[in-house]
Amino acid sequence: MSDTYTLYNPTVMEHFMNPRNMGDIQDADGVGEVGAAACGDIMKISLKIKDGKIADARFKTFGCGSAIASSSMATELIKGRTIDEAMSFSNQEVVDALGGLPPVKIHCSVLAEEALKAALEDYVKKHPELAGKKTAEQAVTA
Amino acid sequence: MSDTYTLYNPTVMEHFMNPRNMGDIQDADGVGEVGAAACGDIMKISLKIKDGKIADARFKTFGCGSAIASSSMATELIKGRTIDEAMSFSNQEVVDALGGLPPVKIHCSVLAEEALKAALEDYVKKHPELAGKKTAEQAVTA
Amino acid sequence: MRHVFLDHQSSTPVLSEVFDAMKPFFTEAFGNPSSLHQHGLRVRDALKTARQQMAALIHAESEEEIFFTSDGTESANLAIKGVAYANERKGKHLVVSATEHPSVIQSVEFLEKQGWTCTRVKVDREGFIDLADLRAAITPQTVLVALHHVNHDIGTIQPVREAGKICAELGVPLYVDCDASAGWLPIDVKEFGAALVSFSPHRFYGPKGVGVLYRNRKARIVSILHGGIQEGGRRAGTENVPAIVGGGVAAEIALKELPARSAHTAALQKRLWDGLKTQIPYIQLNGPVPGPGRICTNLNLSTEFIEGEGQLLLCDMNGIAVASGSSCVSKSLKISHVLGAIGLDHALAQGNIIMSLGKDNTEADIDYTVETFAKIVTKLRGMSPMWDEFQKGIIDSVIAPTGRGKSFSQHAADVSGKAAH
Amino acid sequence: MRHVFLDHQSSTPVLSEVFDAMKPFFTEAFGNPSSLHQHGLRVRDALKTARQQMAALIHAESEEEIFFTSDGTESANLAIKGVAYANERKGKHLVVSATEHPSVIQSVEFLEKQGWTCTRVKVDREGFIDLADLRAAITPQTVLVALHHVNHDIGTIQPVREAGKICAELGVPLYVDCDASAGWLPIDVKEFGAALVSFSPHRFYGPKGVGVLYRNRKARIVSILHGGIQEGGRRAGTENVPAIVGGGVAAEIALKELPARSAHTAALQKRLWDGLKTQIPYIQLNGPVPGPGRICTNLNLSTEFIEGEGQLLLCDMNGIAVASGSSCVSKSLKISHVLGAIGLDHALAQGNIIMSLGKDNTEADIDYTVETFAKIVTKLRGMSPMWDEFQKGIIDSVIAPTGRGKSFSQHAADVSGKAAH
Ligand SMILES: Cc1ncc(COP(=O)(O)O)c(C=O)c1O
Ligand SMILES: Cc1ncc(COP(=O)(O)O)c(C=O)c1O
Repeated sequence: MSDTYTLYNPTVMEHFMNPRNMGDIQDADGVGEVGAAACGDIMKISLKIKDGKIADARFKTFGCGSAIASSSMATELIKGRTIDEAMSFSNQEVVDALGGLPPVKIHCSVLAEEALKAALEDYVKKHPELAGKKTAEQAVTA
Repeated sequence: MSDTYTLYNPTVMEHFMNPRNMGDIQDADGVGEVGAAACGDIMKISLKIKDGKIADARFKTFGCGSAIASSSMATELIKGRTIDEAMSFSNQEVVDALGGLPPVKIHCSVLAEEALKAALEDYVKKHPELAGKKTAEQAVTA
Repeated sequence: MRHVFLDHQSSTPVLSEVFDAMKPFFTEAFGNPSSLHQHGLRVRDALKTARQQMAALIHAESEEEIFFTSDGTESANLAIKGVAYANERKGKHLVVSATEHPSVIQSVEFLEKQGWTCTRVKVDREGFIDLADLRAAITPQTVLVALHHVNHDIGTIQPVREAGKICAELGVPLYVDCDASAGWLPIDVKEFGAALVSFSPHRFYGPKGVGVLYRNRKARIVSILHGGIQEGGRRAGTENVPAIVGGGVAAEIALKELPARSAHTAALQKRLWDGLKTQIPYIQLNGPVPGPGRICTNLNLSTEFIEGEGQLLLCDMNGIAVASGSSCVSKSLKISHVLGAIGLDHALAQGNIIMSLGKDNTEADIDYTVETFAKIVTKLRGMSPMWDEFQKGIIDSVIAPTGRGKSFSQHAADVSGKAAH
Repeated sequence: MRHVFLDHQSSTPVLSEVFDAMKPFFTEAFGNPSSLHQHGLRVRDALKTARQQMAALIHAESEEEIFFTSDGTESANLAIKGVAYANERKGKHLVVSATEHPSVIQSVEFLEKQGWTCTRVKVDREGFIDLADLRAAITPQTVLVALHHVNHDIGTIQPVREAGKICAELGVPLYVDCDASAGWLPIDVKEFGAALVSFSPHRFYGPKGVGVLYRNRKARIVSILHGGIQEGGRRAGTENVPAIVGGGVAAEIALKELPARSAHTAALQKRLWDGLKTQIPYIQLNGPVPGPGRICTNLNLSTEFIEGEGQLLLCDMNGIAVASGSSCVSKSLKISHVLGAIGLDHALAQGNIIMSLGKDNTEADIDYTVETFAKIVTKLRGMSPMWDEFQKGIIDSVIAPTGRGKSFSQHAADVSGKAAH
């Protein structure tokens, strides 16, 4: 057995073995913690927001390899985006960037999306002025 | 594969490969032909009787290896016996002398017994004086 | 003594390429495919390759349509019972041919005890079904039609493509048992219009211990061996990895060598039958004549006035391995149900021998077999009271009747007191 | 990197003696045991020897009580369904323990759909059944009691001898699934009072592709895979000869080496658990403590605040092969039903890892595993929001509760909106 066989593709394995952005942000502007009832995974994302953009994103995850890789990838992808851009972030981006996940593990990427949105909501809650702006904007685009 | 594997034991195989007493007796004193409805085998035994004893016995058999071996062995065993001795011949003798038969093939030895008895009956039928004697004897032993 | 193996339908030796492919999976790569570590993942890859090789042999679209079982029998059981149970609400009627393999027939009989009904389509004297009968047998309650590609006893090639069209038209899935044909005749699941196809690599130089079931995605099936979620939940139990890997390689080689193997065996089949019928009087071929109606590997012979087991044993003692459908040869003392279904006279069924050819048989093998078999027949006829009575004009031949006397079968019934079964 | 295989419960490599014994049966002795010529008869002899070797391993009286199937799953299906169908007229009730293998549980569920009823005897927190419960579960309609010898997840050794006495007293046959114990613990069918016993050689250095079912002559059973009359009519299909032969040799060697293998693994089991519990805080052993109540090969561990798959993957990347009963690891996203049955807190079930020892593991393997596993736990806890919250006093430990906060499970339910299953 010279080759290495892995459950996930090399990108997923790399993000699982060497996760990016692992940790907490001490003075986070928004924190979201969500859980997947399906399998018991828990994911926490903290955000630092500067000038309406995500300046930093960190995660902590209790979950399987693809949950850890998904949080690593999600936090990577989201950095530098505006809040509005981040609000329309979809788990599919994580799946694509990871080069695919096993069907039974797609929910891990959904969890990452949910954790991110929870963190954004937390930020928005602390900044009611944005909520108004958002609603106004939505009214325009609708 | 250096050894030879056989369906039957060496004695059965030997009697199948080199059957004793195969053929017909031209001026037979008794001939019996019987069939086994179970498998379609047919066995024919012809006897030469001299001084109340079986002087010669021959068989012809349409049937499997154990049927041929059973007829070979039965004709061997029966030679030299008196008619009365022959009348109480049992298939078990054939089975024992052959060193055993597979359970599903025991009926072949029964067929040999039946063929022999049919030949004896044929002889007795041609010699009514013996039938009387026999019945009288049976009455004594009974 | 020459050794001639003429029982390729019973099993075949594993090719050296196949054995070499299997070898690492016993010791080095011994993992369980359900395991999530190296050892499991490595064998998972190997199973996928084998699935692709199996799919290729029968021109299936995707390896995901291939399920592994333990043998041809289990595949047949799964096809029949798995479809029956899955479609219970739709209907409880099945259609099979009268000459299916016991694994199909007995599966159906089991279901009949549980409330299903089954129509058995009869066959003609060569073993072919009539397509009109097949069509007529299908009812709105029919959930499956089972028809073998090639008969294991008499080599008849069934009109599966036409059967497939009828099934498609009537909306009933068709299961084609290809155990006796895979590796020897081309198989194309789409051309067959088959929803399910089964086969078994040990019949074409692969190992025992693995069976294959192809299932088209549209066909509903449930598992019959319950437990873990192996094989997409359709077959529980730890996979027999080495056999699956070896079977895959055997399938790949069979696909490549199929034209050569077919041509080779077809030529020998002709030489063998020509030789036998020239050398031996009162011998008959059961099933279709060699050609498009019969598989290139099989000869089913009836030699009159002698019985099959003796022929088989004397062949064996002379180095020739053959099979028989005669009753004396079976543990049940019944003749093969196939010989019964084609209405073969009991006397001829009794004298039955099946010779099946393989890629390694040679012309010299065939010539030795013809010569030896002729001697065996002479020897056994010399022992046979029936041959004697035929010579004396007491009974007649079934194969070449002269009208001069009663038949063997009639005579046999007379001496045994009742008709044989 | 060191390679340590600690998943012997999933499968084991084939011994070289076993492989050597199998080898001729692929190529040279490739016959079908149903054939009546040399090729068939030779392998028949080999099957008989294998049957004797299997019988010896479990102290069965005669090799005629041994049936070959394709694997442990099929043996369990045959034991359950074969007995149920055979005794349908007597009654349609079964008794099993709650922690049987899925092959038993799912077979029972299949029968339940067909009108049978089943009582599942619960187990305590270590996985033991209560004999009084077992007795109470048996009714006059009960036709079979199924109780595994050793649990495949948590290593619990069930009181099968005592269960056998109760079954004998009440006149109900007992089936003991010995898949997780055969080759590692002594098995005596008479001592067990077992009417049926199953096991699978690939668990003790034999090949995959063969399962064994012992059946006492008095127990009525019918076949579940229908077709030919192989295995005395109780299992149709061409026998997997090489695997059967290899399995027999594996059984013979296992019987001889059993005391040494047990002693060796028991010592390593102790060393491993001692090492882990010393090095790692908040780790717990599920199932009985090592000793007479637990098989010598298995450790089922729950490491708090981290999940199982990550542990498994990091072990694998460090050369250590382990298994897990955690939900993330299973395709169904459900935790092992065994962990559910012993009432394991969901958080602990999530962090589940199973290590199973074999004869070739060494003390150095164990020391490397302890050291590596401790690092892995540290790494994963560093990533875990739960570990963080435990450090901060927000949630409490289940393994060593301090009463200072809500549990992990409560917290998980809060953040996910509902309780995990
Ligand atoms: C107790 C028990 N029974 C049955 C089985 C099924 O065995 P197999 O997967 O070999 O069919 C297993 C396998 O893990 C088992 O542990
Ligand atoms: C047409 C057909 N189907 C099914 C089977 C069963 O195959 P196996 O004995 O390998 O299980 C056979 C075997 O002879 C067969 O010829």
